[in-house]
Amino acid sequence: MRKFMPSLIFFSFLLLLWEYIVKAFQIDKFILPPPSAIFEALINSSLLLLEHSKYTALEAFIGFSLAVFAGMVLAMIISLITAVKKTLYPLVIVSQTVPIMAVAPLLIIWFGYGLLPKVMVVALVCFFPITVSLVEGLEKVDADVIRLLQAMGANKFQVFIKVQLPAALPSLFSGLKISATYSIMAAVIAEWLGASRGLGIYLTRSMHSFQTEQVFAVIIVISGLSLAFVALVEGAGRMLMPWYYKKHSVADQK
Amino acid sequence: MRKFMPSLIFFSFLLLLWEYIVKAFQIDKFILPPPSAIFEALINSSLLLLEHSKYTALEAFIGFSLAVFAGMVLAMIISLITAVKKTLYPLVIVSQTVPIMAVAPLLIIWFGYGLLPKVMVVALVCFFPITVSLVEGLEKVDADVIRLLQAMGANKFQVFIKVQLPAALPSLFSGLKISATYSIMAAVIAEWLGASRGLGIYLTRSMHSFQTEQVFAVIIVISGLSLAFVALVEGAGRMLMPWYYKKHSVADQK
Amino acid sequence: MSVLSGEVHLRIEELSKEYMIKSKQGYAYQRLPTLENISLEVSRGEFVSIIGPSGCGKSTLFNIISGLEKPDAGKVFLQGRDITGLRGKVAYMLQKDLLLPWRSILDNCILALELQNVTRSKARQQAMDMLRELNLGDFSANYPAQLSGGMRQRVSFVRTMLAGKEVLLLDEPFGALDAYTKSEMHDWLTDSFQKYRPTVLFITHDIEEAILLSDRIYVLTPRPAAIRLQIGVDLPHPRTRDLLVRESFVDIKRVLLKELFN
Amino acid sequence: MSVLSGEVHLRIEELSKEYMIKSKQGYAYQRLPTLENISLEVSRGEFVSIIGPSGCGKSTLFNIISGLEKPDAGKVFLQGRDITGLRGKVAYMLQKDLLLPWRSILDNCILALELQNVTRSKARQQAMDMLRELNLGDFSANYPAQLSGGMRQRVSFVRTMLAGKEVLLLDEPFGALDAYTKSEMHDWLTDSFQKYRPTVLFITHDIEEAILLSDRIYVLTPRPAAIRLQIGVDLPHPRTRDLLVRESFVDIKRVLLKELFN
Amino acid sequence: NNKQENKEGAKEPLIKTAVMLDWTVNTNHTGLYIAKEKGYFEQQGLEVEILEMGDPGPAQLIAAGQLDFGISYQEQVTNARAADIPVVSIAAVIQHNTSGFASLKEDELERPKDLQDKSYGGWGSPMEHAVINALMKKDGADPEKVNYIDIGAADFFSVIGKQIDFTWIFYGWDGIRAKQENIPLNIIMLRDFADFLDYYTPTIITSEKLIEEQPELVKKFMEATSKGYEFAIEHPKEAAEILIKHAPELNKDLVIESQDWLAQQYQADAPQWGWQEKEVWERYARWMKDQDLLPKMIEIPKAYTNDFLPLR
Ligand SMILES: Nc1ncnc2c1ncn2[C@@H]1O[C@H](COP(=O)(O)OP(=O)(O)OP(=O)(O)O)[C@@H](O)[C@H]1O
Ligand SMILES: Nc1ncnc2c1ncn2[C@@H]1O[C@H](COP(=O)(O)OP(=O)(O)OP(=O)(O)O)[C@@H](O)[C@H]1O
Ligand SMILES: [Mg+2]
Ligand SMILES: [Mg+2]
Repeated sequence: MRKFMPSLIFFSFLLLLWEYIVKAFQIDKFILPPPSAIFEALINSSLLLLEHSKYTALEAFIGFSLAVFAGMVLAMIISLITAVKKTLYPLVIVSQTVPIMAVAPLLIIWFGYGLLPKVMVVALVCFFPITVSLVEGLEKVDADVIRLLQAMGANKFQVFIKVQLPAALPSLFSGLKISATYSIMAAVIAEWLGASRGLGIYLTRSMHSFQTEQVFAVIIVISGLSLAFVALVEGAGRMLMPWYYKKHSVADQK
Repeated sequence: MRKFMPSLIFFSFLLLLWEYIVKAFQIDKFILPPPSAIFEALINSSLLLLEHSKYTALEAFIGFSLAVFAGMVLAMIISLITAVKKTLYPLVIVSQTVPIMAVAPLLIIWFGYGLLPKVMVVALVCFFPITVSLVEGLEKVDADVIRLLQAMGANKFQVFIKVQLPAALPSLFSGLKISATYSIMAAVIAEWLGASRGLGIYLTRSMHSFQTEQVFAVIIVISGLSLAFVALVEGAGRMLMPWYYKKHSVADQK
Repeated sequence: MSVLSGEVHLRIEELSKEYMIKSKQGYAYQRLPTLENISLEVSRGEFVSIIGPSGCGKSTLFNIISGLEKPDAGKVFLQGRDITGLRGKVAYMLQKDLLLPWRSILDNCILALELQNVTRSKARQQAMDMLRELNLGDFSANYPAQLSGGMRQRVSFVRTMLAGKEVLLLDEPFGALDAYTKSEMHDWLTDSFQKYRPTVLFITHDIEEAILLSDRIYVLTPRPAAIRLQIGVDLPHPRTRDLLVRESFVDIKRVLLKELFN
Repeated sequence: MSVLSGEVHLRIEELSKEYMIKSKQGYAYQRLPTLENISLEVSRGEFVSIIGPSGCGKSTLFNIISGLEKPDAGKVFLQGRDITGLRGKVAYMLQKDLLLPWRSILDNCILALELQNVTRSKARQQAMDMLRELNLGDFSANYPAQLSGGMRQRVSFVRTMLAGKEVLLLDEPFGALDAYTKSEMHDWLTDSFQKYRPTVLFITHDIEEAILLSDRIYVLTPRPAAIRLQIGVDLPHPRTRDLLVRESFVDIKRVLLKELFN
Repeated sequence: NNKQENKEGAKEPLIKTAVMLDWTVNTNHTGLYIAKEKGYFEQQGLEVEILEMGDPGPAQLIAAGQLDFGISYQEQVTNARAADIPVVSIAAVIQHNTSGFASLKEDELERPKDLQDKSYGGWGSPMEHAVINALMKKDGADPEKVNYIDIGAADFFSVIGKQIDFTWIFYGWDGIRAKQENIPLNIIMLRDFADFLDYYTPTIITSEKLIEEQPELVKKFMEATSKGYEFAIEHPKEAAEILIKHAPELNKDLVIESQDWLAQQYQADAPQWGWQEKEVWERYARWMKDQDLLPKMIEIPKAYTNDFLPLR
């Protein structure tokens, strides 16, 4: 905690400066609201924000989970079956450049309204970092460890379960963290395509009713949710990979 | 090239399947156009697409360049000055969760509808991967190499120029590649905020006049531009870091 | 070639192996003969070292014995049974410790047993016993990253021995350790092997190490590897560090130095 | 302690050093005495080795001589001048080759010269000359990753010598090489140093290596390091591999083994 | 008088200005493109950039001083004024509200009361509830019995018939499109069932500040724009071609037929194109306030003006 003190102090200073500038230059509230107004908006609409957050978080969570599932399955198939790797993996890599935001409106045409297209937008956004990081994790396992297990008589599946998968966990989790970072934003964008509730709706409504301080408030909520989600993933990582975080503690200097 | 044959064959097969399904089930063209119609649209509007692409590519390029400049300067300051690192870097990390898409509309309120806000959206999107990857690259330099140079009498600046910077290049370039991947899409999204030309405009015009095949065509163009941009960055990397790509060629087996 | 003592445990018969490698331009292939007609024998409980120049084909030989690769010609027999190309018949240990960082020391040790479908609790019991016996019991719950290089290599030994195979192939297990740690490891290994008496085939670059640990030493030629010489080491047991400067030791060393460096 | 020959080049006077380290819980600090009152001398052109148990403080000693760290007490003199805490006065080489992967072999060699503001073309000329002299000229345009470990370590030597400092501190330069490559390196080093005759202070764990290369050897105690013994090596030059099994060599080895291992 | 000024002005450098649309370019915007293509803007000494789509929309940009003109609609202007955003409507692009609730002909939804027990596909704005409530109450039906489903930005054609019985469309675009696709529709036009819903959409807006500081610029802009729309009214076919020339991505047939239909709608029964009536502004704002859609009542005379329409 103490580690972040300088940042917090600096950040507070920035807020004060911002407040001062807005006041000193009499900047219109709808152009740039002062932090105090944003804070007020945050408090005043906290219930409303909570309500909307629930939907957005739900969409993000389902989409993320779907991406985790699909990404992991695909990554495993890719790394277990060489033929699939050769045909599919280059396509997966190239498809990262497909603009998901441009495809999203089509998703609505295909899957209609409701939860599905939102979940799919989130899943598409989250899918690539997860798949690519897991494939890379599975690939970069020390070849000698694999040879060791083979010499012990292990088959391909055993090598995969006992070595490749656990070895790929740190890489997978770095992908998961990237995905978690973007998942909330992806849900918000998906809501722009059509929804009746969620932070995306709150955001556009605030924007269109000229309440810039609410726009900032919702931006803060989105950041906060994203951070919380990343922290959750990080926590899961610490649970699943104690060895990864426990390095150098006993017998460090014998 | 031969390496990608299986993928290409598989992809062609997918296209044929798609064509067949659309024809067989008589799917409406505006719901899912067949690849042939998309290809036709691509040919028919190639001049128009080229024209729009020019603007989008320009926005992306300027924004990307700005991000490279700003990101590199910030990363260097962060890694050279410990106090700055302590105060600024946590903020940089946290600010990655700020939804740029939600901030973008504010940018045009502040900076008007010209090139500036578009360039800024692109720059914001590109900024974080570049900064973070360069900081990480600069940090993970082998401490012993730094000690060696210090023992030779090098000062902090010389260590930075002669060791840290070149050692961080591969990491920087992986950040640059990520940024390049997203830069075109960022420009397209920025155009949605208000523009008179560019692929973003083409995209919405097509979408709103029910010409789904044109939507697909522009998605292909966006992907293609993104790929080209990434390839350019990769090429620059090969020029600047021949040693990184030249590993294991002479004296490999003595 | 004669059997020095007891029953023949591992026998290798006229192994030959050739690799095909890409030429520099990467278009044509080129033959790389690596093993040439290698025959050797190891008796039960015997410790046999193999020394030879870098890249002569020592590891290739082990890869074939362990079944990881197939020879072009020749056969491998374990207690008279042909095991050429079969995996899981002998225990193999490499220079790097190759411990799995996500498993505790104890769970690293039971890896081979797990693959043989021994129940986990039984395997753990067995591993714990051996760790205790070799004074590693205190570390059983730690992760590999928490141990020093020397300790990790000891655990790797335990894992190899726990595989339950009677023949151990050790490929330069001390190559990455500094001279001081290496010396400690020799003492530990001599102790441990006295307790378990496995049949060992041991690759090393270090002549002193070979003499100190072995009953017999094979010297290989440069690539393609063939057997240049075998020499019995008739020194008293247990062998301590003092031996290094004993006349009889230095005599063997002189022979080996001469064979290796010209 | 006596000067063995000629003028004193490097003199260390009663160095002491203590680290403060965090205790396991990370709340309190704990004193870690590392060097205790170390004095030693090296004459011009002399090759002096330092051996001692792992972690006793050998690298710490070099860090102080090179100016990377400051001693708690004591001084370092170069040709009678106090250089305590000054950097860039001696050349320092570590176990890892630490070549910069983005520089060609030639440009790696001129690193120290560059830092001394020698013009690049002049530095390159000088480096090229030395590389040629030491039969490394063919590799000058290659990148480090294209060379084997042994070759890289040779280049690292050249870089150290090109720093233009008359005293070289070598910290286990062969610690990471296999026994065979190490032996080749000894020959190469003996040759090279015969040409340039630098003053050398050399850390090693390998007793044979120390005897083979040195004029004199200091043995250190376990941490905190103090000088336990110094021994002169009175063997004829050039020293070849045959020496290893010569009586006089083995005698010195016997003394050192005894000092180190009890 | 005006023309002389223009000729002199033409020699001076053109004044740069811009107008931002409310959506993707469509036939509602034709007049602007004609004014640009035919050189009407240039005659007024203006160089006008036409910007498409904006999130947050032109109103804020104009209020922030980043933009001179924009296309908006009466609801937005009313909302903006209620939030003290000083934008002013300076012309009605179309005289009457051309939107309505569309359903498939076979479902026989002909009057507001037919909507009872049906499913509405909307985007979840309180405005939709208010409008549907108002229409159905007037027609003697129970508005509580409409099933609201969110379809967001999905368009009419992709959702109609799939759990959705009716949606809100603009006849001039989606309605024409349905006609072209041979999908027979019933459309309950808002203006046919409630006059307070016959509001101006779209309208052209600018800021109070611009009106105060550069009234000439506003005047010139409206002069050219009016000419553009008047041309569109006279020559719908040519107008369509000009629009297609500037936005070739659009569906050509749709543009031509939509243009043809809109030619009758731009001016309709008004004295001249762009004319706005106080009553329309008044009754709509009053209704919004009554429905709790406005935080406070606005000052009607400040919300719009006919002052910048050319004398006809
Ligand atoms: N899979 C392979 N394909 C092609 N060539 C190989 C392969 N494995 C080994 N070689 C080559 O065969 C030769 C012998 O290799 P091997 O690893 O058996 O030598 P080694 O005696 O163990 O060497 P070292 O002492 O360095 O461990 C080398 O030249 C090596 O490059
Ligand atoms: N910067 C430091 N801070 C705290 N303790 C240190 C530091 N550097 C070294 N030490 C400790 O000082 C002791 C001596 O370290 P040093 O590296 O000098 O030993 P060494 O003799 O070179 O060991 P080795 O033979 O392993 O290279 C060790 O216990 C080490 O952990
Ligand atoms: Mg080998
Ligand atoms: Mg050391």
